[in-house]
Amino acid sequence: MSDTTHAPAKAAPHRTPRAYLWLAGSLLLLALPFYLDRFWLQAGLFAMAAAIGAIGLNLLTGATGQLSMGHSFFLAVGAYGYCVFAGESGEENGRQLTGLGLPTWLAVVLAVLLAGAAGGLFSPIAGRLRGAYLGIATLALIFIGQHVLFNAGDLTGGFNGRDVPVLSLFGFDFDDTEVVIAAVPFGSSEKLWYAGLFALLVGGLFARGVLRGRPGRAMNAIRDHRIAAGVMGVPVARYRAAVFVLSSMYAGLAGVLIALIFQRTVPDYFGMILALEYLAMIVIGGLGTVAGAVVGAAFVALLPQLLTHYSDSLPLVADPGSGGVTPGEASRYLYGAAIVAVVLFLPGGLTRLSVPMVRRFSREKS
Amino acid sequence: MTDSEKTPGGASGGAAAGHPERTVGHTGEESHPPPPLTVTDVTVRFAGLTALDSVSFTVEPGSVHAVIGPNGAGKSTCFNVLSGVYRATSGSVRLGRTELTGLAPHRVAALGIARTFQNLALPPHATVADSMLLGRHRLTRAGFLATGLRLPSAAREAREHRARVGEIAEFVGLAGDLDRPAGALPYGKQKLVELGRALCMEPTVLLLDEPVAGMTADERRRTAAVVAGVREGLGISIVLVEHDMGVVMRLADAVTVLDFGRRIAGGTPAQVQSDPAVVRAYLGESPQSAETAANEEATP
Amino acid sequence: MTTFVELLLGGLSMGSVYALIALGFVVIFKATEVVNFAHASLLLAGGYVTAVLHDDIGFWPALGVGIAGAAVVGSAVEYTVMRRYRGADHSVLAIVTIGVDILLTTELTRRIGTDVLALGDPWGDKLLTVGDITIAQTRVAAFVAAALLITVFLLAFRYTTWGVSMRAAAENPQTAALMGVRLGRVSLSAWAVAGSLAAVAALFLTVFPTPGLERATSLAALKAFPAAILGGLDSTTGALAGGLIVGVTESFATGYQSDLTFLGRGFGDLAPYLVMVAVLLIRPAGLFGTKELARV
Amino acid sequence: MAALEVRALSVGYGPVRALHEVSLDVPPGGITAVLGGNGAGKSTLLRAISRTLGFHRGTAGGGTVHFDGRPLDGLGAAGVVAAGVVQVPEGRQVFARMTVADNLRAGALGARGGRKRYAASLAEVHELFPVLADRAGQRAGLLSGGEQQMLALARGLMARPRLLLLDEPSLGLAPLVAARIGETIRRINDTGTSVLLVEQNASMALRLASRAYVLEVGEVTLEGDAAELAASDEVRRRYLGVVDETAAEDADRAQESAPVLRRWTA
Amino acid sequence: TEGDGKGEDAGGVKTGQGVSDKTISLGVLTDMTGVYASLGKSVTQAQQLWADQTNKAGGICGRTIELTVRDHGYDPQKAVAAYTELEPDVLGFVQFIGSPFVAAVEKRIDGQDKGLVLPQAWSANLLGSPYVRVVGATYDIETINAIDYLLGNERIAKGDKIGHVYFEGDYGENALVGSEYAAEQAGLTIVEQKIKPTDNDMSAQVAALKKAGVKAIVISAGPRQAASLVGVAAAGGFNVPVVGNNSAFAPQLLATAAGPALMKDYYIASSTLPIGSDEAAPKKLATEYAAAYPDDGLDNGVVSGYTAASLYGEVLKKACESKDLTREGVDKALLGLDAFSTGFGITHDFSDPAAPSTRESVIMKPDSKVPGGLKVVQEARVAEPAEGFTFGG
Ligand SMILES: Nc1ncnc2c1ncn2[C@@H]1O[C@H](COP(=O)(O)OP(=O)(O)OP(=O)(O)O)[C@@H](O)[C@H]1O
Ligand SMILES: Nc1ncnc2c1ncn2[C@@H]1O[C@H](COP(=O)(O)OP(=O)(O)OP(=O)(O)O)[C@@H](O)[C@H]1O
Ligand SMILES: [Mg+2]
Ligand SMILES: [Mg+2]
Repeated sequence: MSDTTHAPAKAAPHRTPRAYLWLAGSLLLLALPFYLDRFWLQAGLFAMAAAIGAIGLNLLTGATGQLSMGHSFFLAVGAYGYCVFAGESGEENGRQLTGLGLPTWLAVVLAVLLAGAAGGLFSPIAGRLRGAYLGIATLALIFIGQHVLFNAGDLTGGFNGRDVPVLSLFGFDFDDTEVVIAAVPFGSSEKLWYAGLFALLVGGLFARGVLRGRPGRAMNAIRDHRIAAGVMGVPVARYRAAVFVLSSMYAGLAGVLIALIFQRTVPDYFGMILALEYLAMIVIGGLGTVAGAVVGAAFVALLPQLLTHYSDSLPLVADPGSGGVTPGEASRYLYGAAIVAVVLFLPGGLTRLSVPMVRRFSREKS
Repeated sequence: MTDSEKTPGGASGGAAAGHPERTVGHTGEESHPPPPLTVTDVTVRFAGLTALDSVSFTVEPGSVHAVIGPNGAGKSTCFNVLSGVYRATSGSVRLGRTELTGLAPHRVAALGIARTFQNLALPPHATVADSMLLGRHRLTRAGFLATGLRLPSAAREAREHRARVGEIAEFVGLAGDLDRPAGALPYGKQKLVELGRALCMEPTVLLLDEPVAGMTADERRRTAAVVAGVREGLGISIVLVEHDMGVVMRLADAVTVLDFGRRIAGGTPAQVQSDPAVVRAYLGESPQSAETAANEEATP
Repeated sequence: MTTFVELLLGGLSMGSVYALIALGFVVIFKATEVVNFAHASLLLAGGYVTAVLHDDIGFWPALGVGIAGAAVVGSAVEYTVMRRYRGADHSVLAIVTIGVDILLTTELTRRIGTDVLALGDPWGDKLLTVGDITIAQTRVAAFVAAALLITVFLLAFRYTTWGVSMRAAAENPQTAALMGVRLGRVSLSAWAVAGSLAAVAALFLTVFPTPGLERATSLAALKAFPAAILGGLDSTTGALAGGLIVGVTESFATGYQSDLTFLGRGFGDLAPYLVMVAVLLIRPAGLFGTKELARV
Repeated sequence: MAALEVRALSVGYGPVRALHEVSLDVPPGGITAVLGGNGAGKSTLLRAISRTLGFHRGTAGGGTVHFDGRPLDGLGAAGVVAAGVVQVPEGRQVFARMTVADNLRAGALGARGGRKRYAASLAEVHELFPVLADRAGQRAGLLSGGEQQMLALARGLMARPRLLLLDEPSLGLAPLVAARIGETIRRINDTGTSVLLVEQNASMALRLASRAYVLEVGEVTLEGDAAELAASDEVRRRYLGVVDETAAEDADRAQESAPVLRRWTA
Repeated sequence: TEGDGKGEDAGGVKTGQGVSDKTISLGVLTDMTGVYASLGKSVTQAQQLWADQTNKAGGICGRTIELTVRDHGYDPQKAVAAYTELEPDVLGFVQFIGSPFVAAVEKRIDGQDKGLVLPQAWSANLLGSPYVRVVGATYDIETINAIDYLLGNERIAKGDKIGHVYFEGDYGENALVGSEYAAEQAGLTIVEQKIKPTDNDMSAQVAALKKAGVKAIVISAGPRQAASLVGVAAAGGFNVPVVGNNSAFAPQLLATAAGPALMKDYYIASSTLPIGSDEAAPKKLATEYAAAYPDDGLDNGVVSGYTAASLYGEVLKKACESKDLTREGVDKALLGLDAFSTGFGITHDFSDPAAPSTRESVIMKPDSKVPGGLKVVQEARVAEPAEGFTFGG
């Protein structure tokens, strides 16, 4: 977060080339649905959802230093919250399900708020704990979450989850009924793509603003030296709680998006592995920055997909059954190796690739 | 109370800060002086030992009040109580009429009490500018929404306060280092960053814990000048903990001496320095002490 | 009543296995302040070596080799990977161990394949019966082993400089180095020890009443997380206490499941975590862990 | 031949150049003082000798360091300690979460000799700093600043080094104690330990040392016999804080020109 | 090229996704690196074997069968992604492990995709869709049959308590539905013990059931849990019969400490003959599989995998006869299939999507001597409570 310190004027010089990159990037992203097939769009959507969640986690863990291994719990709250708020009560394969049948846009908002509230409820506990202790304590959330998901059947649909009501904004449905745009049939993935992109953009910019502004500095201060932060006038407890709420809200939003992609909530999904993957994202991308979260999310969410997709053509894999390394295993190896390697060769995360030159810039300036 | 007898204006120690009348002018009309800081019968106990034992003293508005004493006498503990890091076992601290005892650190800070730390408390990777901007926290308002939505108000605020940080950095002599991570600075400079960060809080009372430790003689002189300049320019009260008697002599209007948590002496620097108890407990029989030693060197 | 006692004993004995795993976490945490997610795979490694060897060279030698093997794997991980990250943030290191775990687990599960491997232990399914209370001999063995090992470590930490070097290295590597601590060796030894502890734990995790070693065995390592935490991540005694508490909690939560239905069924896995959170609320650094300082 | 020989040592922290072609000697059984302002490179020098630059992302850009004719360049930090060179780092750096007693044990890790030797050293440092004996069970992080400094020093002594590198040992110590530190340094020096002393309390440093060097922005600007240096104007003004007339004037001028901070209004 | 060759081929056979002039490609969504790896491996290899055999025999409808395998390692995201990836290029799926994931994509299958999917799971929740078809009796019915077996052999009687140890999730909970139904029919009481796939030590459960004084135990969990349960019970002198669903056994267990106990008083209910049976079909499969995969053991995964595959083959043949290899054609063909048997002891009827393809179960008993470790103790039959039972009804 070194470049946070330059007055806008100072930052100006190395903004222009970036601006072009941004422009090109966004155009590409907007165009993709016209070229990619559903598989890739879905992969991209998962990545976007992951990115939103990871931004939240990075606010909490990267910037404020509250290690959380329970992020997937808040994703679950978001996902199921949406289903309950938007879904109708009624019979769903042999189960009586409760739903409020609210308009979906409202359900999204409420789901996000609900996740935030969940975070707020946990923050008093979090407030007492530090480091690894907090981390493992948050693990408890996941187990609680799983337990509830499986046992509160009439809300969650139990083990086989429940259908996710189709999102509809201003009468436009994000479902699979095909709309043909520029000779390209738009299914749910294509439509959701833009929704996801929008959510990510807004979420990203917001978090970036927070991190680079006054709250961000306070958060970092809390991470680096709690007592000093207090003495400098930062209400530590309040901030820690606030950040917990905010990050949970991001998780909630990510959860909603994931639910919409899945079209059905799957309890097994919101487990410990997922939580650890989120942690991996922010570490791989870079702790404490939005860019870090996004890059890391893309890496962690897309790599396995790529690997499985091309698993047949991976080096030295044998076809299933013939005893050798199966494609699945091969992709696991590469995934594990990638995590180790990235962190090894890019301490500080993938985003550090660009930062040094930015730094040098600012040096010359001052 | 001996220390309350003398007004900061006429402070003999104030001479070092230069022209008395100007000092008066400052603490006088130009601005209402900060309220006095009164410490009464403060006791702090930790498992097994009493770090402060019913200590009382008053920091007169706009004066420099030195607290000295042997290692482990309770000076930093005293600061920790003043800044709300420790809660006094008994006794009270008041700023004017407001009671400080039991307030959380950030509430104390909100009242305009700033401090530096004896063992540096700077995030090593954050830049100097960031650390100093943190000092502005209590003076700024932009919250999550404002910064997240990039409201113009937040931007304006940021701009103004960066400017002020620049001024303060200039003043303490860190203008060149604003963009460097604090951890990369030499020890002495880090001390200055702490001072700057505290000044960024625009305090009414400034608590300095060993501000010149780890500096060469003329760096000490410069820092002392900075502190004097602060008092002169802002007319705020300063509580100073320092083992360098030279600096204490030069800056302090009044001195309180602690030993084993008890207040064993108080008064003007001159009175204190000649106080046998102080000499026994702290300065040592030999006439020299850190700084005066130098003069003695000069005249063999 | 007998059910109560049986559940209690069962819990204690299972708990002592958790304690062994937790101790593995503790040792590495003491030395590096890293939460080691690769511990599960070390466990698998130790068990695997023992399992494949016991037919040819007999159980005890096989166990010996297994312990050594796991130690070697552990050291290898430290030497080839962890060492490169010295000074990195702890959460970063934790993630690295996740990567390592994925690698090791994949390799081992590939070797184990779909088999369920017996470790050829001498106890089989024999029971120890006192009055009308019965308990598997393997579990008695587990309890004894855990007690022994943990005592050994307590002594080691008290009477050798190993413990001091570890804590120094963990708290402030640079200054530790200035004191002559060989950081490399310290963390290497920690990983080696953790490995061998994992191997022992693996043995008791896979003998009766559990069918044997197979790919999912390593999942049991998760149970040791709450154990290590509620005992105090940097405390040997804590590992023991934590392990036992988790074991007993789990055992009771399962055994009295039908009386606890209002909590929903399958409560057994959750209970330890709830206990952990409760303990942490009262003692934020676990029962025996070192509290963090509040002094400036 | 000198106990410690530093030749043409250059060090940089990434782009920042901290030391340039620095050479200095510590005579066997002698005390050498190094003076210098903030950022002069004193700590860097000691880090280079104790091979702990790596921890600060610093790199030795050339030059050699020999101790008793043995090159230290190849060794790791622990190796240097094993060779008998021990540094007391700047800024205390006690192991905050460990007890005072354990800190002292940690200090003895690098020491040769068994329990007896250990007990002896312990007795010595306790006698030197009684507070450490009283607080043996307290966690170091809770000690007062000065007490921590004493602990840091004591911890260094526990190693019974043959060459002791001190980085501002009197930092934050009460005058009385500071003076005692002086005597202590002389005492251990008498028992045959050579000392390289970085100290801002120049008067004390020069009184103790036989040789002295002045570092400025990474280069040795003055060197020679401690007494001579103590007499030189430059040193007197900048490090001994002696204010003779001219100095006094420009000091005052400094006062005048010293920027005055105006009150903040907003 | 291959894939959406919508239209007709020379022989006037209508084709759609996944069918080209040369090939018919089928998807395999399996788990060979996750919790169901052992099942996934056997099933997949068996189906690979079937494909090879079929192609050697000239393929189907003049086309060779192509299996595209995706290993999702029991990760929901990967599973759904894999389905999305393969769906456009395949005719249907001969295997889809992990019924939560099947459930996750069911909307799409029923909605627009309409490809025939044969999940390797027997949960009644999967019934009802014309495209997702369970091959064999569902867990609930299987459990009813199992309990009926105990009743039939007077191992338990009216008024007894029986324990049911079951997995959290569709498998266990669907089985529980069955046992509760059976209990209510026969005047038994069920003592529930819910467990998770990570629990490997059944001591506590056994202790609890012992305390409750159950006369028999039903286990709807994995092989490990079954072995532990049986082992602990036997060792503790708690001698009650234990019956399990088809997924609650793996031959590897017979080599473990629990082996003897398993062979003593443990029974498995399943909708196929064991691979070790000396009927013609199982024998043939056993030898051929052993030949193809010498270093992999035989288990029931092989049988069910092979059965599913041959069913698909059968359906393709019928679809070919009626000159329609599109997904619709295939689905229609299946609905017309009311008496399908591959010589594994059970005839399946696929005419009613809402009903399981059979209500019969074979009861088997572990035996280390036979390949696959299971021998039949009761031929396929329907317990009469199972006749009337309908899920969710
Ligand atoms: N949190 C604490 N727990 C236990 N003892 C403490 C704590 N804080 C301070 N002490 C003890 O109280 C005494 C006073 O400490 P303090 O830091 O105030 O001394 P000081 O006057 O600042 O000394 P120095 O000049 O060395 O900084 C010391 O002996 C210290 O060990
Ligand atoms: N970790 C670091 N990264 C980058 N630059 C550094 C680092 N440490 C020191 N420096 C730079 O190296 C130079 C020498 O620093 P050093 O700490 O050696 O000075 P010093 O003489 O010890 O000062 P002091 O007396 O204040 O301790 C300074 O310019 C400092 O900014
Ligand atoms: Mg102090
Ligand atoms: Mg220094």
